[in-house]
Amino acid sequence: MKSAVIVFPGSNCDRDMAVALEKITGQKPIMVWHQEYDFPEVDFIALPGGFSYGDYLRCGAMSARSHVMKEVVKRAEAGVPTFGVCNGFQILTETGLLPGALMRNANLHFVCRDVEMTVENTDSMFTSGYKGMDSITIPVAHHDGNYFADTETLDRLEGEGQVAFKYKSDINGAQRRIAGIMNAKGNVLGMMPHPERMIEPALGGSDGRILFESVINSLG
Amino acid sequence: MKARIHITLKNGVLDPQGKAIEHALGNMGFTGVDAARQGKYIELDLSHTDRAKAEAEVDEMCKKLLANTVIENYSIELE
Amino acid sequence: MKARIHITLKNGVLDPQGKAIEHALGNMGFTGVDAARQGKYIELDLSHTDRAKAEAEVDEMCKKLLANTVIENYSIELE
Amino acid sequence: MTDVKITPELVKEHGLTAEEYDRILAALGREPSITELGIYSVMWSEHCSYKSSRIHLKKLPTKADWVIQGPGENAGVIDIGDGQAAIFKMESHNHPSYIEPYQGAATGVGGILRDVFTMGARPVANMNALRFGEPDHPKTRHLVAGVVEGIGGYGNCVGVPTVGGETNFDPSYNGNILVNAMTVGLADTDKIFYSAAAGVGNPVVYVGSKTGRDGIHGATMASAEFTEDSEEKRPTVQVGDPFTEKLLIEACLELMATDAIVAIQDMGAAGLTSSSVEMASKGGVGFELILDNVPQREENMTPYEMCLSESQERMLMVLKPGREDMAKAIFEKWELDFAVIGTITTTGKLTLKFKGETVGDMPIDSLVDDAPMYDRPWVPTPKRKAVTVPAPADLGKAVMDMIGGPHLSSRRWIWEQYDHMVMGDTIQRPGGDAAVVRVHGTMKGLAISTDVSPRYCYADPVEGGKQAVAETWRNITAVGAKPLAITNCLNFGNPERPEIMGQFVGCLDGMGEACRALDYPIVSGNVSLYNETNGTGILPTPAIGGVGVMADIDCMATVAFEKAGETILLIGETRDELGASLYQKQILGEDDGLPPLVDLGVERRNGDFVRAMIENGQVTTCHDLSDGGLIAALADMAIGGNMGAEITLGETLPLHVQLFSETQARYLVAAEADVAETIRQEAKDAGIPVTVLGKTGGDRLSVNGDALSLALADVRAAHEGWLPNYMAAAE
Ligand SMILES: Nc1ncnc2c1ncn2[C@@H]1O[C@H](COP(=O)(O)OP(=O)(O)O)[C@@H](O)[C@H]1O
Ligand SMILES: [Mg+2]
Repeated sequence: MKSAVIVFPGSNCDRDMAVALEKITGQKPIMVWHQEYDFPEVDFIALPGGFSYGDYLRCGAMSARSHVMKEVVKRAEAGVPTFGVCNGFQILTETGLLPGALMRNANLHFVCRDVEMTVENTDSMFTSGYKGMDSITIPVAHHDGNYFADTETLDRLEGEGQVAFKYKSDINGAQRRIAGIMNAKGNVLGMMPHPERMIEPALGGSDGRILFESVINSLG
Repeated sequence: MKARIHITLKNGVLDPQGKAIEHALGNMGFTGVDAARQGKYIELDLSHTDRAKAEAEVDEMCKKLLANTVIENYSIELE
Repeated sequence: MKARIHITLKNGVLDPQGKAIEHALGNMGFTGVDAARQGKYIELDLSHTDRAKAEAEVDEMCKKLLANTVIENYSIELE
Repeated sequence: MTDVKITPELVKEHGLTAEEYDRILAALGREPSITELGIYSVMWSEHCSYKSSRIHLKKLPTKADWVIQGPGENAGVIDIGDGQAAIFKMESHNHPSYIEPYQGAATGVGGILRDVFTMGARPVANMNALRFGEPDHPKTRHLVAGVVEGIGGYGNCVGVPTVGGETNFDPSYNGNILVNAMTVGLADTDKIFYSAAAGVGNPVVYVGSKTGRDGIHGATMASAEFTEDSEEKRPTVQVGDPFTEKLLIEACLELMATDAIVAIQDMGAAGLTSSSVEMASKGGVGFELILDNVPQREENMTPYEMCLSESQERMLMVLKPGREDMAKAIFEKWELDFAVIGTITTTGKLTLKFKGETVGDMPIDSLVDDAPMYDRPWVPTPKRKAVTVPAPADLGKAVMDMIGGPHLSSRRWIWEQYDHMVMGDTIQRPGGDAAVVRVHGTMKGLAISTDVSPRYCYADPVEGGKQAVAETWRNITAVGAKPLAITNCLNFGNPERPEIMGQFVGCLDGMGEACRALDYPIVSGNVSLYNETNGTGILPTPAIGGVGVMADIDCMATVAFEKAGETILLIGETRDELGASLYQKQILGEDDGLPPLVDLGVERRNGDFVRAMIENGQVTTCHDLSDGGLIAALADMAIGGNMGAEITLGETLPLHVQLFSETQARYLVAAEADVAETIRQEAKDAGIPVTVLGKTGGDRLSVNGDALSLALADVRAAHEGWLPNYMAAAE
């Protein structure tokens, strides 16, 4: 699987994402600096976590307006699997590829810890490997993971199977405990937890690995 | 020219910062606060001379970057 | 009664957010912005009826909680 | 050269004594300009010149075969094998954090990160050693909240995991909190960068953020004793910009991968002044700076302000000639300022030009070597007498109060606000004895721990100094790593008081002794004096940050019990050592008697034994004993593994002594019965005291049947609950 990791000023999980992709796909991803928006074709685009532009103004706001994101949006709309983690999720909502917004955690504190989640839809290209698993554990590390959307949108997301993951307990105030959502086509996933941090027992578990493996399998 | 921009959360969007302020003020013994909301305040120094043009451009800045219109309202004053 | 509070960084205090906004607007092709500053805007709904008392109390809230007077200034409007 | 008249008042305002001013006159052969006066004042401040401590610091052991760079550079460097080096240092940001906890702590993290990446290292771990006033003090909660948020705010954004630290509460810190931050970085041993300038005519380059009027006189403030009204004066505090720091790290590392840099130094306390003076002094050259070229954030800045500004996120470099354009392109890519602001000269002077005029011209030697050095009078701390410490009225309650109290309760509320996993190499997360960070791309691990027991240092500075070093050594050992070297942050009161100076000298003596005995040299450090309000000093607090290495992260121990039915062993002898213990202070409200004796030979013998067991895979559950003694360690292990334990203690010592004694050089391990038996035999053969205490399992912690029996759920709730409940309570 050929993949690309988009790097913005202030991204800081770009290396983690690249390491995970290389370990799991056996292929080094290309690292795309935000100003080099004319990047080769790939099978998978990852928007990593971190604090692009320092999270100033709003998390992900400035990255979402960058040239490279125009290109990413184009490709995502054309069907390229696109995956945003944490800050990447925030960027995806800011560009409008995914609905809703991520607000300051309800208790106003940054939270870094393992969280248990349920996989709400195991039929997607990102989640098929989780079939049969009641709950999975993946760490979060964010200040603004409190998912918000209006009721209509939330109902639609749930009704159409676009909710990928839910926290088992409330950790940040997110509406309906939503941890990750997909677009209608199912080729764009944004989530707050960091699967790239849970890819081997030495890091505390391997539940995150399954997500990447699902994508590889779906691409055949 | 100066633009003063207020960005506030839309009605119905939960405001964790505002809630925390309400709570903290209550704890500190300030009893008269029924509700608190927190928003952003942005000042821009503009080199524009044409007021109408400035207004249109600042409006675009708000739409395109400064506010997230999914959850926020904004208002602009020029000075 | 409503209080509208503006909290801004003191003169000379580094404003990384403002700087980043300036930069981003420039990158997006908005050329006329010489400087940007970001502050906070807080609205309080008060149950006070006495204006002077409200003003004094909000001032205290700013000093004790809402503003960080080491680096921030604040201003209060009552409505 | 200047139109500001230098008056005695002005000299005094700059924190210089009349005698020190005379030395300036002698060095210059004329009156200084105001800019020069400012520069001398910061260079000769306690903070920059170490004038009270230098004479004693010289005595510390700083060498070993694996030490590549000891004290004197931005950070210490040790060889960790395979052509790799660990680079680390600890630094204080005490006063700024008291005045503005968020920004003070944040900029403290920023500063220590720069010290480490300046040397060519990629920062891989942050630690923080925090001391706050008593929980009931009206300011404490606000300070804890702000400091923790500030450390997280900066470290999380920069993307370096904050993997551990320590947190104490004591009334002596009511008006003087301590915020000590440590950074560990990794580099290749052949790509380490130093600060000695060289090459006459080479360009001096400024990179990073622009200079504003931030924290002017911050360095002298950090050396002045606090009085009640310094809170009122509200000196300008610096605001950190972690986003810019992140860009600066990436840009510097990118440039370091080329061969353009001759020397590099961050601009820390006293900013442009101290960085250029130090670079010139180390290289034995002069600097000529054109201040007009300094990137400025504010209008009409004077030379004085530019030289003394402590704006954050800035670096100074000397480049090889002709590399300016290439370097500039890198910094522009990262959207950072880049300016050539001067050249290296043969004059041996720091020459400052502004608007075509010379506004400063000072011999570098006079700024560094002529700085005053004081052998301040000191008196040794009087020896205490041994005391007998009585049993508690209610043993169960005492244990619960301790484990669920301010001193021993879980710090989860703190570390969950820190991203402790970013970079994908955190193998042992906060909550154990030492944090373990994998050396990226290898199976090696760096183990890191910060420790000091100020109670002991106060009771007996020499024993306390030894103990602080030994405790980091023990914590690193307890995860299975070999301790290699330490950094330190020496926080004390007013050195002009002989009792305080006596604490300082005593602690250093003890530290030195422990370093020598454990082959554990000091490679970097920092001194923070005048931590005093209205004449009351803090407890002497020489915080030690230790670093060790393990060859294989698969052979690592954690504190959590893993399996029911395992045998629990105590390695090391327990003596009646309740003097200056946490039990005595917290439960009995007294602080008296001798602190535990530190026998460094025993420490080393027991530690080497324990480490070998972990390295050879016999043991994966281990915890050292420290504050609170045996029962505190046992509770940690049970809570960590969510599994109870049942132990039996003999009758040689009273039960409360066995439970709470803080005798050093002890470890608890758990292993399957047959392995435990082997270990017991091996320990006996080696002459190491070893006791079989009991077994893991069940949902209670019980000691000698009903003598002490606590439901693990209650213990856990108390342990996990104290800090969040405290922080959530109304102001
Ligand atoms: N300020 C802090 N930041 C991060 N971790 C902390 C902090 N304070 C304490 N910890 C963590 O809590 C655990 C217990 O700390 P401590 O009681 O000092 O351990 P020990 O007694 O083994 O030295 C350690 O893992 C330590 O890293
Ligand atoms: Mg320990």
